[in-house]
Amino acid sequence: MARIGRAGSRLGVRSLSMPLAVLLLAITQAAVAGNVDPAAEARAFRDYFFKKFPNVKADDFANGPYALNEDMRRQWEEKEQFPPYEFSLEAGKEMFAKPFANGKHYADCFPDQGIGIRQNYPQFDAASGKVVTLELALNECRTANGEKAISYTGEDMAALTAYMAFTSRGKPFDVKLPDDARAREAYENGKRYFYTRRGQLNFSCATCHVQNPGERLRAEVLAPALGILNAMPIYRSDWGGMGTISRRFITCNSQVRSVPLEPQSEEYRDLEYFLSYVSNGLPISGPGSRP
Amino acid sequence: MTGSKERFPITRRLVLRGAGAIALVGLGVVSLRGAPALAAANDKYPEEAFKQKDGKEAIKLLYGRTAEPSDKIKLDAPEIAENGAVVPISVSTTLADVTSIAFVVPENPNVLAAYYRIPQGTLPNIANRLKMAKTTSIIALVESGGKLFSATKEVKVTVGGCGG
Amino acid sequence: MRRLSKTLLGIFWLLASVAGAERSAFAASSEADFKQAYAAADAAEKEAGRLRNRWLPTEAALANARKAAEKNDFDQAIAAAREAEVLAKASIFQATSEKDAWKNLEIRP
Amino acid sequence: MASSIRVRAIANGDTTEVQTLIQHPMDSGFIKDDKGQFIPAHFIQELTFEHNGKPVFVADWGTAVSKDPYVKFAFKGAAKGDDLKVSWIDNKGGSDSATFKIA
Repeated sequence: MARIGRAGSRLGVRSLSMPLAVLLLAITQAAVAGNVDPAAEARAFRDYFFKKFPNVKADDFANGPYALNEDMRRQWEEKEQFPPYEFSLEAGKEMFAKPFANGKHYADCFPDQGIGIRQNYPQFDAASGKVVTLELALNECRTANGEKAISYTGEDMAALTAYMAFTSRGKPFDVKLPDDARAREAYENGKRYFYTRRGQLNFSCATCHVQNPGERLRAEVLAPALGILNAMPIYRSDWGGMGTISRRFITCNSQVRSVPLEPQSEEYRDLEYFLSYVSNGLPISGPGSRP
Repeated sequence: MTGSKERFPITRRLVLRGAGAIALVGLGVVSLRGAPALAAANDKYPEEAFKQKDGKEAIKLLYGRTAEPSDKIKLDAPEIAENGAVVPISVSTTLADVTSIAFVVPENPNVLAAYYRIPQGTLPNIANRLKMAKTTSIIALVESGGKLFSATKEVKVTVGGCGG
Repeated sequence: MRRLSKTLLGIFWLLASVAGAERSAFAASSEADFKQAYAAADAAEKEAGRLRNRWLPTEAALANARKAAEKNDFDQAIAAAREAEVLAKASIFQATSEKDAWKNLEIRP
Repeated sequence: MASSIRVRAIANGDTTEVQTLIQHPMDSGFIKDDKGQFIPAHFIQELTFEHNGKPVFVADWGTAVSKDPYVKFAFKGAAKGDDLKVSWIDNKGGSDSATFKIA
């Protein structure tokens, strides 16, 4: 059974209360001693959400808040009739097909010509010892072919990843955690980032997306962490446009009044690695639209 | 979803009118008209109605009369808008001889959101996406057989979409 | 959740205003006082940066301090710098305590 | 640059359902940019659908229609393969038009 470290799911000002934190720490550290298996962790992660939302079908977690709220789901279904990301998707398709100055294409940098492979990212790259996200791979493809890198938070990167996600729709996330201490460390770092409180509001990613999915924060219904990257990139009404995973992480950080990290920083890539790994098996649904 | 776009051969023409024309419009010397075929229709773009800050005024300017509520109008809108910038709103009606449908959002800076002209043979059944600045009732107006009817529904807006 | 954020904000504002009250005990502030206050805030914020946990309001307070100093309003500049220091120290405290406390939220098998 | 107009027009018996999405900022004039300056109003005022040279639907829009506007309607009397001409004009004199086949 999945369980959460702190009893109950109330948010605590208590993290500021030192003695209690120390006490809890002592208890929980005892609990985590010993070997933890990421595959078992991922199962527990999924089970937590399945148990919390017994009426939501597993695949539906890829639709974020729309899986949890009927009124919002209807608004979304209406929008999906002619989704606002349509223009970006088309632009991405054109960009993807357009050759670089040297005559090569994005397709030459990826297996299967880049079609239907989004579910395999991020990947751990043994040569460099780092996590390679799809956004990073796209820019590495550009620079390897003599092109300038494009902004990780801009519309072009969103359009390219939208197209690549679209060709992978329905394919289950299949992120590999190879038997390599560095890969395991990247996963652990991503996990730690996910649960670490930050910013003036003292929120972690988990505060919103593990403890309170389905609840409203202002008007937004918080998405469950399970499947939260499956719909990326997303057209957010709040942005009035498309945004990448990098852009979303940066916005999340700002929302808790934390200074965002650099897009595709090690922390963000590791976080993406962790979040994708625990969502293995859930279908890619991107590009998506969100409030 | 890309869907059907490849299925339609697209003939395309993108025209930006000359600066002169824009200046004239700015001065209100000429009113821009849509496709020439529209000259056949009596209605012009109701410029003044779209500038109104008050719902009643806009309706009076647009129709020269007041509306009476009708249960023959089905107005569909979310209870809580996920974002005020994009609120899906649709209307359908069983009223006969509908000639126009309009949407008024009383709390918006300009209250008239959209005015749809319905020629004979077109169904009185419209869906669109509107901005809402704050929580307010949205009013759908249906002109039917020379009379004006309305339906109202409240939409809660916590993230305002006044133009966003 | 909203109540929680308000509570937290309240705590930090309280801390910040205590720092402000302390300042009023002094007479007219000089540029040297400001530089000292700013250096302390800046050092704390750099430490927060090393811990990858800077806060947006700290950055805003530092910017306010610089702006006020440019206008030679050193009372205001020192108040803002002290506020920034309090915020930066809170972010350091947060990062330090979270080094292990994050496990409290973890979903485990 | 691709057309700003996307249309799905599907005939089902005598009734044709038309969905349209248009790429347009629909700036209301009430929003400020990063520098605190109001972004001038820029919005489609009139959107017309014609079948056989006859308007079948005319939308008059103000500033409260969402960015990248969408509208759906249905009309009678068209058949599969017919042309549907769509054109818009905005408050700055910009315009676009395209012709689509009813599916």
